[in-house]
Amino acid sequence: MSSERVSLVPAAGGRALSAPLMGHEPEPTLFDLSMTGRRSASFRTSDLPEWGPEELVPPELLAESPVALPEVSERDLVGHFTRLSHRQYSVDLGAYPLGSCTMKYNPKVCDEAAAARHFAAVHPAAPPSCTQGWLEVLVELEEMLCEITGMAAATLQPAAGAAGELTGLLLMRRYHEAAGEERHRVIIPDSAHGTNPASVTLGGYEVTTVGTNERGGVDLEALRAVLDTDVAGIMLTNPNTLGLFEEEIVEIAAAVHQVGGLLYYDGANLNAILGVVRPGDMGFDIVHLNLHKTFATPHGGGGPGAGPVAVSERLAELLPGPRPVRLADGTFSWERPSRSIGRLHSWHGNALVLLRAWTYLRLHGADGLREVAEIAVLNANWLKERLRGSYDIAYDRTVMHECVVSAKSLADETGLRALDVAKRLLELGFHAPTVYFPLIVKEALMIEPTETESPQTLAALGQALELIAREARQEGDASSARAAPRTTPVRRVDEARAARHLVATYDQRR
Amino acid sequence: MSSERVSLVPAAGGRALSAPLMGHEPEPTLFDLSMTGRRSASFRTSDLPEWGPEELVPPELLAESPVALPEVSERDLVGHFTRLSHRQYSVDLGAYPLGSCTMKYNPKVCDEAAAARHFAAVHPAAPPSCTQGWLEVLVELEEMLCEITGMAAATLQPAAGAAGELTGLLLMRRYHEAAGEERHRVIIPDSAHGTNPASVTLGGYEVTTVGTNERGGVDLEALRAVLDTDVAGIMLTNPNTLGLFEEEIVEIAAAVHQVGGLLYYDGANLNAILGVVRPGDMGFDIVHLNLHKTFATPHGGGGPGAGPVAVSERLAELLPGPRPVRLADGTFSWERPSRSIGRLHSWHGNALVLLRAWTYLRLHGADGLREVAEIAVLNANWLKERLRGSYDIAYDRTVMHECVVSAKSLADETGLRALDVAKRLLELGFHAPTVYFPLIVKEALMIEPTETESPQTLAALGQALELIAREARQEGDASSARAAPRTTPVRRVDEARAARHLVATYDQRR
Amino acid sequence: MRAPFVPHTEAEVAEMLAFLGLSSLDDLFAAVPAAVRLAGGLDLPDHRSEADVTERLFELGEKNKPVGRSLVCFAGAGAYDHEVPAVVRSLASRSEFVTAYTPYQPEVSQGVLQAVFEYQTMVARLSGLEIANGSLYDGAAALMEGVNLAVAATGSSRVLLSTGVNPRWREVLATFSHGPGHDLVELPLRDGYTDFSAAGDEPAGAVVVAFPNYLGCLDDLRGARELADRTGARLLACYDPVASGLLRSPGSLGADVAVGEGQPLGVALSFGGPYLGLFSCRSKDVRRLPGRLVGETLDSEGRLSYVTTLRAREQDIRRERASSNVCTNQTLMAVTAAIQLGWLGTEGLQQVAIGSARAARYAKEALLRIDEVEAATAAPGFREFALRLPVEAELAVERLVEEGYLAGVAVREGYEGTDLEGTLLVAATERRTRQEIDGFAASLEKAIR
Amino acid sequence: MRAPFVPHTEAEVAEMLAFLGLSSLDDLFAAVPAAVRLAGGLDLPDHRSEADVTERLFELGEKNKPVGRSLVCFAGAGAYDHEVPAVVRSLASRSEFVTAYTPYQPEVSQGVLQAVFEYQTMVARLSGLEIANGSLYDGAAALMEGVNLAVAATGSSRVLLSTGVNPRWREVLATFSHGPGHDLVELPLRDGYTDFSAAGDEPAGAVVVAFPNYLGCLDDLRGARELADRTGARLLACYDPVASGLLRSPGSLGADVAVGEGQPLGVALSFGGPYLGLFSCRSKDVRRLPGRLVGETLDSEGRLSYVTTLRAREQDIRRERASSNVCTNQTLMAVTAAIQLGWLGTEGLQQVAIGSARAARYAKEALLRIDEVEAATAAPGFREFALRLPVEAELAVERLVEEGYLAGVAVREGYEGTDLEGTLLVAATERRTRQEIDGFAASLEKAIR
Ligand SMILES: Cc1ncc(COP(=O)(O)O)c(C=O)c1O
Ligand SMILES: Cc1ncc(COP(=O)(O)O)c(C=O)c1O
Repeated sequence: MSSERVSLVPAAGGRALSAPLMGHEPEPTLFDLSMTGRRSASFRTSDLPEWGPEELVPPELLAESPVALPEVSERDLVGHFTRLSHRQYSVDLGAYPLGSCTMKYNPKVCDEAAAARHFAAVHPAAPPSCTQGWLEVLVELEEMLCEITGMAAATLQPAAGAAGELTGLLLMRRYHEAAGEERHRVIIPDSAHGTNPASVTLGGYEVTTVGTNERGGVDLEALRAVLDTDVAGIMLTNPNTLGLFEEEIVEIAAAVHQVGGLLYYDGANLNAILGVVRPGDMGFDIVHLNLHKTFATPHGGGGPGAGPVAVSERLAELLPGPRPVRLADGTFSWERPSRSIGRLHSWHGNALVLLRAWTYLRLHGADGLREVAEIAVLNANWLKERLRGSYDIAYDRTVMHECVVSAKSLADETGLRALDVAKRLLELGFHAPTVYFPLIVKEALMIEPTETESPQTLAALGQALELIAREARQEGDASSARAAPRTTPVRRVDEARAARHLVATYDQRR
Repeated sequence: MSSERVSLVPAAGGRALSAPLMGHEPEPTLFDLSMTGRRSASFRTSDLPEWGPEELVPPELLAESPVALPEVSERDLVGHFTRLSHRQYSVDLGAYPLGSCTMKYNPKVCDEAAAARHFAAVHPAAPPSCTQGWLEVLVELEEMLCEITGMAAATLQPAAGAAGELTGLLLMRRYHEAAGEERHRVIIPDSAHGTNPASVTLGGYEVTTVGTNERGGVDLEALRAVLDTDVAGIMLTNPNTLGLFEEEIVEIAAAVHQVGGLLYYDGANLNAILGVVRPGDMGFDIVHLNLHKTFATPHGGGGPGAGPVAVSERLAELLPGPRPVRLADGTFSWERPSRSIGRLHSWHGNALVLLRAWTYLRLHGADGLREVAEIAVLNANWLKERLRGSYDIAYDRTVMHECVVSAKSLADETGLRALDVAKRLLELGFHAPTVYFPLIVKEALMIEPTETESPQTLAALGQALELIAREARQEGDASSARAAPRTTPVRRVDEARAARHLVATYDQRR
Repeated sequence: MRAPFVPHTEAEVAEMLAFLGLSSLDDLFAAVPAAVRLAGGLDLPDHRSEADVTERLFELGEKNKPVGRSLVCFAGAGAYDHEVPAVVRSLASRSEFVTAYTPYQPEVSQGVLQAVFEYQTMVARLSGLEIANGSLYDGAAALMEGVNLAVAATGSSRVLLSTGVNPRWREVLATFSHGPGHDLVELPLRDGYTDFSAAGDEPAGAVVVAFPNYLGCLDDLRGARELADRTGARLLACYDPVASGLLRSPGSLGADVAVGEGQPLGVALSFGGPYLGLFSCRSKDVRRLPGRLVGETLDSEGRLSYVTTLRAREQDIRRERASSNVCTNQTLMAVTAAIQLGWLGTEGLQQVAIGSARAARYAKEALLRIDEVEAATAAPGFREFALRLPVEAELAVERLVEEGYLAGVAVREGYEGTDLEGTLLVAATERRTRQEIDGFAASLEKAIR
Repeated sequence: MRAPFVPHTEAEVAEMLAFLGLSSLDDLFAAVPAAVRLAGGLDLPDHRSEADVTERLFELGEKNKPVGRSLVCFAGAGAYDHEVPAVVRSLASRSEFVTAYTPYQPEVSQGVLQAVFEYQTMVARLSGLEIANGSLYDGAAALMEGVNLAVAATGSSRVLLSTGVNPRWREVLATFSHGPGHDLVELPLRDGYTDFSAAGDEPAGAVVVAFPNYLGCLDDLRGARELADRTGARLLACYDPVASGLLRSPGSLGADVAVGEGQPLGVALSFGGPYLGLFSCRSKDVRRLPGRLVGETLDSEGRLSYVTTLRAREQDIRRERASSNVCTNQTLMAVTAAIQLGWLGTEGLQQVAIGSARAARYAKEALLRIDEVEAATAAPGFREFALRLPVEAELAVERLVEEGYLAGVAVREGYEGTDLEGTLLVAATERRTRQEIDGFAASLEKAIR
């Protein structure tokens, strides 16, 4: 095929060669498609005086030249972004077993809820008389989240899990300060997600890392050894990032509480235990939830999410504010907790994401949520067993919502690494699992099928993963996976080059 | 790549190998993805008595077994149709220069208009007190279409162009009958679209075909030769399917009118003359419009469209009814024309398509519509000139909104046929033009760029078409085009086999 | 430029004209005789911004009363308020489906082709016949094409038409029949059943009966089959695809051709369109099938593929001898129906059918408890029934709009002079709740007092 | 099953359990200590159908008053009613963008990666700086991250913060600063300009000024630059991306870091979120950049490709030494902004900026003609201004809601005890018409009488 020759053609908005349906050429940027003087935009007829720029602002502040933006027709705009969308994998195209990310199906009814004018066109500063419906949604969501976590009160402000973590650490700090204590350290297990240590630093604390025992849980002895009254608290994910439930959680909680520390629950993995066990009942004091994971609000290519933080009674008055509240007369308003740490969002949090989660929760109810956990765990365990023999099983226990397997033996035997497995899997029609995390498992493949994938999909995924290992081991065809992916719009990209020759804008090209 | 082996995997809803982003396997059918007992549907809580089937209808009429439908999860439903959508070319992905089809860009604002609850959730039998907004839209649309065509009144009922044609022929019949005349023949040029002769038959008339002269117009002498009082009328497309304006339209009209015949205007090509010349002013009596062409309502993969029919004063009282009308007090209602031929649609026509056209017309206005025609014609002429030398130009005149070129010399010289050119063009990132139509041009390539494609896209399209011809002629590489398309999800399909071994449902497989 | 979707800059237009050796855009239209050219332009307002037009649309929309919480829908008569979930709207509005045209290039149209193939399979199953086409305009158009097929297949243009068939469809058929000169013989209804006694034994092309019929009654398809056998006619059943979730299919009851309105399969009420004409027939008639048909085949590498087939029937090839004139059909609605049926599944369709029948029974019982309200037909029904009221049906409808109910549809057109004229046709779907029905009954009682 | 999106049939669950050698689903949770297990299930209602939940949502939605024809929006304060066309909603809601996650597998994520690359380019241009990241949560988060960068870059945690900065952002900054112990020094406003005299010459990490500021005034960025130079601080400008269509960019006025709220770039009002934190800086600070950054590279066949880059800054690699803790950001909003900016183009952005400034000027003049209404600041503004009213601002807002106007936002939080407290902040965008503004002025006049 003479694609070389054809790429001489000037960038043309109506040429679809970058759409995988048609071919494999790069998509021009919107800047390449731009033509001076072209336009899409139009505006309301305002009938206002047509004052010129100098009549509107002091001349010395006027831009010397206009900001150059792409000038394209609406047609070319649509062509460009539609083609880009065809260059993007997504849950709606197929399974996305990315461990720790809970890439479950995002119900379409939530999209409609979030698009409805009566929610989406409400100004965040409108007085409560204009926002009773919104406030009721937020209050109900908070109540449901508290029931699910076994907590007393919550803030819906944090915009994602990491923001929730920071909120939790600031609450921890304020709590200890109020008790007249200065504590400097927060404990995290070595299996923790990277946001945990990063948040600890932002919260003004130092990280103390504690190891993992042979069953994949927190090493209780090691934990006890580092616990003292300088410890502000511990951050745990339970089930942890190995997909394992902390069997000694009651003992851990007791030990931390004994030195006056608080337990922080990273709720990224809450999907596994919905309706089965609640962080509050396990002894946690602060919980953040990833609504974009457990409650199916879509990940948006990397966001937005929402990371509400729920706390036990003793921390409730410290929560950020203003908080939506239900008044005695059944109406709704805003209220600041009496000893609030302040505020964590420009407004009230990622409201439309919260609305999606409310919808999801109403659809599921108590019985549906419990089943979500059961099937998520069932799927992960089935897949783990299916992969036995093909991959190493990191910790051979019943897993929760995800399983971590390792390509270590495979790599030793055939040279095929976890990354190669991931890339080959793309060719076989699946998104790859998370690789090389958690850091404590060599050649980790962290697979989270979620409850919305069917047994047939699991079987296909299991077969694909097995095939990759078998190709390498029995058929000596590791090169096939090392060359993968070959069916995607681009092949393996050179990550090192991107960092070495940084080109992060069109204007930095050449 | 070992896709063979992998296709052993049972059909799995979460496997994306059929999405061109990932690979090139066929997509399983929804029936393959089905699993007995799976379900997506849920319904309102009605609190009604749970009467069983036998309590509701006579037992002998009860189905013996339920209709087997695919049983899939919402997630698999979404996966399946999203993947199918990635296997589908569309205007939104790139240029679609399909001659005679006017595949222009379909504005997104029209999608929102058609989705709005206040239009989409209105019952067609609701009384006028509930539908004043709808009636106003329909009346305004009719008025605008009459102004654009130079006609007196219109019906919005016909659901597509062909339905409009049939309506027009039935009007023609009723008109002559009312005059006490029985006429049996309708004249159409040999360049006419297939729906024209087919509609003539349905209308109970016989087709008389008239030839095309050397300038691509109706052969006036030949026309005169077949005109007599047995002729009910003539159906013309102007510009015709060669993309050429009938220069002798005034003479043609006079000749047909002289024998008492009516002139029917097939408005599929109206895009070329918006605001330039009106069918009514050219002497036409009946006009159908393809709103899905000229007025940018999207084609929907083959429909729905809308084919309103406008007529001159003398035919107005014959129009189908009921028609939306503006009353003296400014409100709106329905009214049947006094001598109406009857009805052509279950309700009022493809209402949401009509609403889209209303929106398009309001956005454009008189000045915008005229420009649409100008630029559509400019684009077609530019492209025609660009292709000179690579392809034969069927009739070397200024064309209107489309140009018909021919691969005849190319085929003679290199063996490369119009179909091969079409398939190769897919590889180069464009939808193919219409091929082998109009029938009177050998190896026809009928190219309609429309006004919404930019000069850059035209240049790229021109270059691609030229490249194909050059490859074959200069580089002797006709085989390349004959093997095309090679980059698409499937390669050339065996059309003959489909007809020979008819499998038109899943149940007819094997 | 002033046309909102024309990309060309003035400079580009000038350059293109120069390339063509023209000095103005007007020169492009030199072939248009000066005498007929439009002087002064169209008498329409000039272009407006999207925001302005949207504003106006909003204003017009507010002059409509959509069904929903503030206008609970008991109207049917061929257009039903069934559940349509967000997922159907979401998938059916994907722009690849919306902005494609007829799959003339199958290699880049497998998406629409496969969706239509799946649709055909589902419609074939719903109708109990072997073949279904890829859609027609609406129920009326499907009826018209069905009669055409029957006439062509039998050589007889005598059409025995039950007045239980939707009166607007009958009118479309009559309007059309004037062209080819079909001879329509209407068979009256008795107690909701077609009276076949008037039909006689003369040879006929088609017997047309609706099951359920316009009044909601389960008409006598077996009797119709006997008549068809007697007269050598094809039996055409106008059916309701939702009813197939509960009732025997038209095919299993003897129909040769089944036509129907597909709106209940996921299509919004839409003020009557775009809807979806369902068309199925037996294999023996496939070469007379109107409209597009998708079939399975292989590509040059042996991959399973889809393509439109038996194209030789169609107008672009066979021209005046085509089986139909249809070109643009309602593909997007067919895709929508396939998605909706996939969402419903076997059990979901049953639930819709049973839920509708329950709501209709409950509503009928509730309304018949009102003084002076009577049932207009005796035959058993499905999800719709006609009532005789002590006031004009149209007046009752108007009054109930004020109360928040769309009470139904007045029976008039097509039943002039019969005992059905002036009755109120009430429909209930699985979306109607006990509370809504009770409220409706209470309001109707007040309204007719 | 009862969970609406779980595909498993009972039979499949049984089979899977058998494969695992388990006898019940409960067995999967054997590792959970019995003592803490939830007995009796969650105290929540059971699952409901989509239709039921939608009904409830509709009911709740009707308790809100969205801005539009019946509530004309003059509120701003960080959230603006700018034109967003259908095409932006249509493209930004494509499910490939919506349901993807962070592009960890670049080979199948070129769509999001390229869109973010284009977004970064546009934000860099709007801010007049070289580098922009792929988004942060919102304006407040961007400010917080900007201060962190400045403190890390300079080694000084003293932050000189203009009270012209959005008071809610200041509060977020203060809340956060309590953790790492940044020392915030607030600089008061005089006549709408920041008074730098209180800042002193001590070394500082950051000078933070808003341009335009919360009161809509065009604050003195040059003065701020001088202060930053004097104190060795990074200059952080809180800017408004729409203003860049008319005004000089923060970069050209000397800012080292520009942070802003991206909502005006195509994001719906959304009751405050999800919005979009804009973040740009100079190349020298790129290794301290918070959040994701997309860069260009080549694939193994030399094809231009995109990938997230300088990943070594990020939490998943650098953990407690990361430049920020951010992981999930607001990518979809960044994609939305790229589409909106593509729709606007150079000229469109100018029209938005000028149109807004015109509406603001016209509105300000109209409102100031009302007796006892006074301007609260003297400095020139852009599209927003504060008014002193003879009644409580909150009361005026409530009364005007009844008249169909969202009159603005009361200034209170963050201005307690200043002469700005209790003023009404009024914003006007290019969407406001003369008729709306005249109506608003007339209603306000009545309301404060
Ligand atoms: C275990 C864990 N904790 C925390 C986070 C951070 O959440 P977010 O990405 O919403 O900031 C994640 C997200 O990947 C996670 O997997
Ligand atoms: C010239 C011409 N006439 C008539 C038609 C028929 O219109 P429709 O497809 O809407 O029935 C077409 C459509 O392709 C056409 O191109």
